[in-house]
Amino acid sequence: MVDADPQPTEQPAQQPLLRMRGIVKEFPGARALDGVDLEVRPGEVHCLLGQNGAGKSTLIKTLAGAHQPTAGEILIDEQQVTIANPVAALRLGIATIYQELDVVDGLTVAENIYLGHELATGGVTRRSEAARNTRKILDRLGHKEISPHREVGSLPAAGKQIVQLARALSRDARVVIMDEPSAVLDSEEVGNLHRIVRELTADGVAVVYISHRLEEIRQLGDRITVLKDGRTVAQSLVVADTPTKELIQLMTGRSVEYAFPDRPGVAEDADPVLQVEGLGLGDVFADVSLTVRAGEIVGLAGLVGSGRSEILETIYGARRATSGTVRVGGKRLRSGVDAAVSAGIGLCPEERKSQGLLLDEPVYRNITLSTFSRIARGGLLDEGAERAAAREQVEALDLRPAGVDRHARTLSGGNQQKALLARWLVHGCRVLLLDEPTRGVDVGARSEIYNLIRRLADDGAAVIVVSSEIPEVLGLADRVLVISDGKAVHEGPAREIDEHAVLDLVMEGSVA
Amino acid sequence: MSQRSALMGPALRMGGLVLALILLIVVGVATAGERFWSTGNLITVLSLAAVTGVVSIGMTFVITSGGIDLSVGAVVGLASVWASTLATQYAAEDYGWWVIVVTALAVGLVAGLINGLLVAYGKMPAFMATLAMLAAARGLAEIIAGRQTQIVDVEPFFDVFQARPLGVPVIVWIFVVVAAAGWFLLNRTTFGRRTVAVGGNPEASRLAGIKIKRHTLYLYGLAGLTAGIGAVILLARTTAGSSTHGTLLELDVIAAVVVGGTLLAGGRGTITGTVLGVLIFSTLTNVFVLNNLDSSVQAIAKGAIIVGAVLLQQWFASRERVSTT
Amino acid sequence: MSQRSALMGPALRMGGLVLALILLIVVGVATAGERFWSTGNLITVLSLAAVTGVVSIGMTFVITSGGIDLSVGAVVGLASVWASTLATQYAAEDYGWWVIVVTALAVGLVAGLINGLLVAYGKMPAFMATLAMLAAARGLAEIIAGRQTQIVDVEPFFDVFQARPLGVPVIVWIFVVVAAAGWFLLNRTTFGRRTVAVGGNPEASRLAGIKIKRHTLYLYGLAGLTAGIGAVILLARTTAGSSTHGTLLELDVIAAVVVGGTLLAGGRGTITGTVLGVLIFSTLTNVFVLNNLDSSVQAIAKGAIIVGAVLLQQWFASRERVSTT
Amino acid sequence: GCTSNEPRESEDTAAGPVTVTENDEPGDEVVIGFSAPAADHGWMGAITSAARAEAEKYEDVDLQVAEGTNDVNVQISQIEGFIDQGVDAIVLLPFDGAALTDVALDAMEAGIPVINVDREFTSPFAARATVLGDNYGMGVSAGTYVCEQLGDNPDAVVAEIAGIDSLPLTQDRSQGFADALDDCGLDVDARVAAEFTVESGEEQTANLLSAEPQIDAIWNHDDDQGIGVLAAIENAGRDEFFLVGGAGSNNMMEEIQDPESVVKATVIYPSTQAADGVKLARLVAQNKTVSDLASLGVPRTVQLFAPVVTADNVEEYLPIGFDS
Ligand SMILES: Nc1ncnc2c1ncn2[C@@H]1O[C@H](COP(=O)(O)OP(=O)(O)OP(=O)(O)O)[C@@H](O)[C@H]1O
Ligand SMILES: Nc1ncnc2c1ncn2[C@@H]1O[C@H](COP(=O)(O)OP(=O)(O)OP(=O)(O)O)[C@@H](O)[C@H]1O
Ligand SMILES: O[C@@H]1[C@@H](O)[C@H](O)OC[C@H]1O
Ligand SMILES: [Mg+2]
Ligand SMILES: [Mg+2]
Repeated sequence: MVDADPQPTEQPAQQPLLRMRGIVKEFPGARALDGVDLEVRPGEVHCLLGQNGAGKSTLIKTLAGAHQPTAGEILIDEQQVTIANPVAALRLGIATIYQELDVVDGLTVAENIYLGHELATGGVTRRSEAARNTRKILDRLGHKEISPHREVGSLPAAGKQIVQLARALSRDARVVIMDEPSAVLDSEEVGNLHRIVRELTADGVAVVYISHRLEEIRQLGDRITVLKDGRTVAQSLVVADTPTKELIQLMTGRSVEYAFPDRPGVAEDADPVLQVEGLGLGDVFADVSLTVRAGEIVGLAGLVGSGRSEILETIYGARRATSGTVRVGGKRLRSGVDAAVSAGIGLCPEERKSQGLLLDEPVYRNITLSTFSRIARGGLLDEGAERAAAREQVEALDLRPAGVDRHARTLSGGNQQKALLARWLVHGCRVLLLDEPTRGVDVGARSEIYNLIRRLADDGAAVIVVSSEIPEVLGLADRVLVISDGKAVHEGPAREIDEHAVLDLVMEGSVA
Repeated sequence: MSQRSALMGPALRMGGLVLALILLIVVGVATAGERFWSTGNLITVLSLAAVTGVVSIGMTFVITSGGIDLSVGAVVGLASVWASTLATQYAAEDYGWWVIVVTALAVGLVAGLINGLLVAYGKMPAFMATLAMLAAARGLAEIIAGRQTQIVDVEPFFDVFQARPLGVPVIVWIFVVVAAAGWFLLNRTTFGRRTVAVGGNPEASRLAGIKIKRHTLYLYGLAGLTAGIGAVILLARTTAGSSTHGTLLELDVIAAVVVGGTLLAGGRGTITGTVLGVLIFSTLTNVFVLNNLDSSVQAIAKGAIIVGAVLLQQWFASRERVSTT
Repeated sequence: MSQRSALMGPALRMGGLVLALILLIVVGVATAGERFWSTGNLITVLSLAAVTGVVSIGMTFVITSGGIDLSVGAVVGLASVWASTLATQYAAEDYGWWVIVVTALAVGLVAGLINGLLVAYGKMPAFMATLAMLAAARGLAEIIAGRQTQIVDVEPFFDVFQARPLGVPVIVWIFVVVAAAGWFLLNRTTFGRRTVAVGGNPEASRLAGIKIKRHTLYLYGLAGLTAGIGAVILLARTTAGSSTHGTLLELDVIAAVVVGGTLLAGGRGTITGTVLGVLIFSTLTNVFVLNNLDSSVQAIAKGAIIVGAVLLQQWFASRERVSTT
Repeated sequence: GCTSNEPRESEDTAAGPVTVTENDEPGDEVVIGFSAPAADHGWMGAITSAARAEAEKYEDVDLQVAEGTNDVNVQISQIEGFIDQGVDAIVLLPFDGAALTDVALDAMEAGIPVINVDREFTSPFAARATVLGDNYGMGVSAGTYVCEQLGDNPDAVVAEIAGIDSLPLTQDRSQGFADALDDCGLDVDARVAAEFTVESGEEQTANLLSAEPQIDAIWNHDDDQGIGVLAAIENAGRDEFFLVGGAGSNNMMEEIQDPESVVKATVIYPSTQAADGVKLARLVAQNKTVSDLASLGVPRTVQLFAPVVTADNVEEYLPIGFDS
């Protein structure tokens, strides 16, 4: 069907709200978009699908006025328009929620929402009116509890996402673009988000929705446009008529089994590599105890903001524990990241860009960031050996493009994630802590990463995985800890629990 | 809770400053008694704070936006010289004292706008652009002044600026008005909120539709303008324009702003803090002079105060963070 | 291709600097002929560059790591004073000239380490911590010197530091050696790599197991150490220690480093660029002196050069980005 | 009436007609290198202009003026440049005498006579001749004047507004002042140091006046900063004391002429000393002799007189005043 006739003809009468034709975007160094077509109707949820680096974000930034297309045309109500800057886009009724959390920490919730279109009289802000409106919008979003006067910097990631959503709503847009809005949300929040999207479409607003979670697209989307290597490979497929397998085929050019690797099981007598006892961090979390044996993957499930990242960071010594101990191979760890690293712990942090990568350094230096001293001789760098070690991992992980002298900035999200994993592969880890290892990673890369994690465990590493996608935790881990509100409310084999049970536990925990 | 902490936060942060100022005042009273705690002396302290104070208000905006302006001292010098050339003074005799004021403000504004152009449109790091302006403005001021101190002879100018309504010198009033206006501008207007936004997250601000280049241009213009006002105050106080006016003023100003709690990295600014910072340093100088203490010791004390205030602030900030979680 | 671009990039970036230097040399030859292009004058230019040059090497590390050190000039003054007190000189007479050298280096190092402590462990913004040190070091230097210039009378010291092996003054050799060592340290050692990493992304570096606090401490220590070396050179050149030595040196140093292409925001540093930056400014001064030009005009030219160099660099950088495709 | 210490050899630069002698006949062309600190205040500006003006008078003098600088490192390189260039003589007003001694020695060793002006070198071999203001003497003159006015009142409050405190010359002046006051049983009750700038003069004085509610006499080291000092006095509305200036600027002399003004005197610190230096340099380079002296050759040291200007003799000194 796709190959035969990409133009769906079911509703020929309806005039598209937005049409992009032959969009080309060249960056110095890359042709990000190479002739993309997109057509969006009022009141629909139009999903954009594509692997990491396919050009989704670039396309919507073009639409939002953040980038200027090199060629191609944009039509609104069949009228050609130029979108010279973000203001122009907003004026045309296009509001965008960007992939990065684009909020200003030092401003309040209300100020963030009205940033750029402040309610003001002669430049003087009308603060109470802004607060009132903000309260209304937050109420609509189901987040009454967030005060309009709260500084956004004090909100957790999910809260910031809500603020971004509220900002888009405040604009009275005709088209709302959402670039991976669900990436930082937990399942409950995602449900909430979907409800809002449906409300919007019911009002005739079109939503362009980008996500790597295919189930989500199934639930929410009306039609799908698939991008690959900067081109539209399929336009406006009707979701209901298109099987997932076909989508994956379109995106990746091959068929990928979206499956978790086998769990060989951990030998009863396997050494406990990581032992955490009574670990606590102020009032963030308390009394966390867990043991990870060689070859075992332990998953931490829970809502966003439940303290999972903090648990990993505290184990890693990046935060100073207020109670408890961490042992690796029986030896107690003194605090500090360097102690953890030399004891053989590695952490792939949640925020790749701000916490993981040196964006303007070559890939190989990113990969050897925790090992270059070891590779060096007497303080003298051995860049040849570093390149060789990096190249080995780049090939093993199929990191693309493969050149190790490229700057990390020029890699797509999924490939950046692989580079981070490669860092610890070169280092060799007894304990690997992975925080959201597949966030924003496309399906193809995702199963590669799953396999990689399993392989590491099979080679004797003790692994802890944090993920907000419960199926991922359940599918990948041997054992699961459910975290709620800074406490472990359940621990048990992953096979013996399902998504609903986890959610129930989480809810109970947070009520208690 | 979040409501309360939003209000408590700044108050707590100010705590350290108020404490420091009170401490200094106590030391002043203890060591110099009435010589310190007299109306006359307090007015002296405020008068001496006026130039630094006014320029610090402009600097607060620039730093809040994530920038820096090293040229303010040199621009004060240049503006003072330009506003006191013979030509300007003749014009002031003919048309009125305001000619001097307008000249100083215009020179400051233009210098500031050039900084802004270089930073916003030339994409130069602010440190470098304003360092270049520092050198160039001093050079130009020397050339214009011919290395002479230019004595101002326009009586009506002094009638206005040396007056003392309600017993308080006009220049102190100017400081008060500029500070109040700065507070309002930063906290109650779109301009101010956008300044914080640009400093906190420039990319997000751009995507929200803020014309950050233009805004940056205005910010440096504003800083230049306050330098112009500073020049007027200096003219009024010293009765003369000189290319050496404002020497090293930039360091005092930046110290006051940052000690006051504005983040050097941008994204958070406080006018109240800046005013407190300015008062702390001018009280310090005063207490030292009252006690006939050496300026070398004073330099050391100044260093210690900077360290102490910043560390204290961080301590307050960390307590605050704990209390909100 | 990417290999080549990795090599071409810096070369292109240097292009602007080399061009600027050649331009200045052409102007020098055109306006002053042999008086400019003589061995004697070239050595004068290099000798003049030695202090700024040596200190700039340390500063390159600090700026590459995302920091700044405003105190280097004051520390040069303090170290020169301390290394030339009577007590030090007596000890030098007794034990050898190296006592002076060790004292200067030790004072520089300790001042730098204090900066480092404040920045790394006190979490103070580098700008503020080193501004405080600037004030304190000057004050302390004045107190130690008792406001007198301290004449050095230790002949063996001068025998060593005023010698001219191969016709080139020892202080120029020191500059050459420090620059070479700095280049090696930055580009070929783990210390250098850490510096770039910390400047590029401190949080990522920390999470990768780099001890960023300790490293920061070392970096400011290094900057202080180069200030100590600068003090030795100044002692050799002036035969006297003074609390006014190094006044405003920090601005020249920072200008040279950044004009040289080291990113003020951190993450990229170039010793070659720094050396070129230093040479550009000292050649500029020399050309002006040879032509009896006004220092005011020179200040303006300096401002223009800063602006021109930074803009040119940006132009080269943007071309480079295009050429890598 | 008032005296400073007795000048050993004095050249009458204070006033009086310019004497034209056969020395002024053109001789061999001489290139003279001139270097001085940055002309960042009137006195120093006057120094350079007077030197230039003096050189203009002689068709046989080519004066190479290096840019003024307060950076000893740069000033050293200027002298190195002069040596390299092979000038016939150097007139050097060093930012810091001690720091420039060594390079001056180099010049002398290279056969280039150096005339040292104002701030003295630390080695007698570093200069062929030295033209000195008298900093200690300046303090003594000011102190003596204050004593004369207040001598009968041992409780009198005397304040001092010094110049840049880290310069040796400031220390000398303060020492002279203190010593002279000591002779009549007075002392300095309050002292602040400004920076030879108007702004710092105003700031320091404002604080000083606040600190001392009742003052009898103030000595201000420098008439350039004096503009700020006077402004502060005006701003504070104080006039219970008299002020003695330093250096001898035109506008202080005008103040002295005004009976309403608190300024009663100023101590001359001749801004013509570099001009004298140029004159001597020419003579040395041309192998001539100072014509009013019997001895052959230019004298080693010329120390200028630091007289006190008061309403009584101000007319006489106005012609040598300089503009701030
Ligand atoms: N600023 C830029 N400069 C250079 N190239 C860029 C830039 N932005 C994007 N690109 C190029 O555009 C391509 C597409 O990137 P884009 O962000 O649109 O991918 P995406 O589909 O959003 O991927 P993801 O699913 O990982 O978010 C990248 O592979 C890159 O080569
Ligand atoms: N300066 C650049 N040069 C080349 N490509 C770039 C540059 N900046 C960004 N890109 C490209 O932009 C694309 C998007 O980058 P971005 O950081 O948004 O990652 P992403 O792929 O969207 O990540 P994720 O989906 O994991 O959030 C990447 O594919 C990257 O290749
Ligand atoms: O400021 C002047 C100083 O530089 C000079 O040396 O002596 C006279 C002073 O007034
Ligand atoms: Mg994307
Ligand atoms: Mg998390």
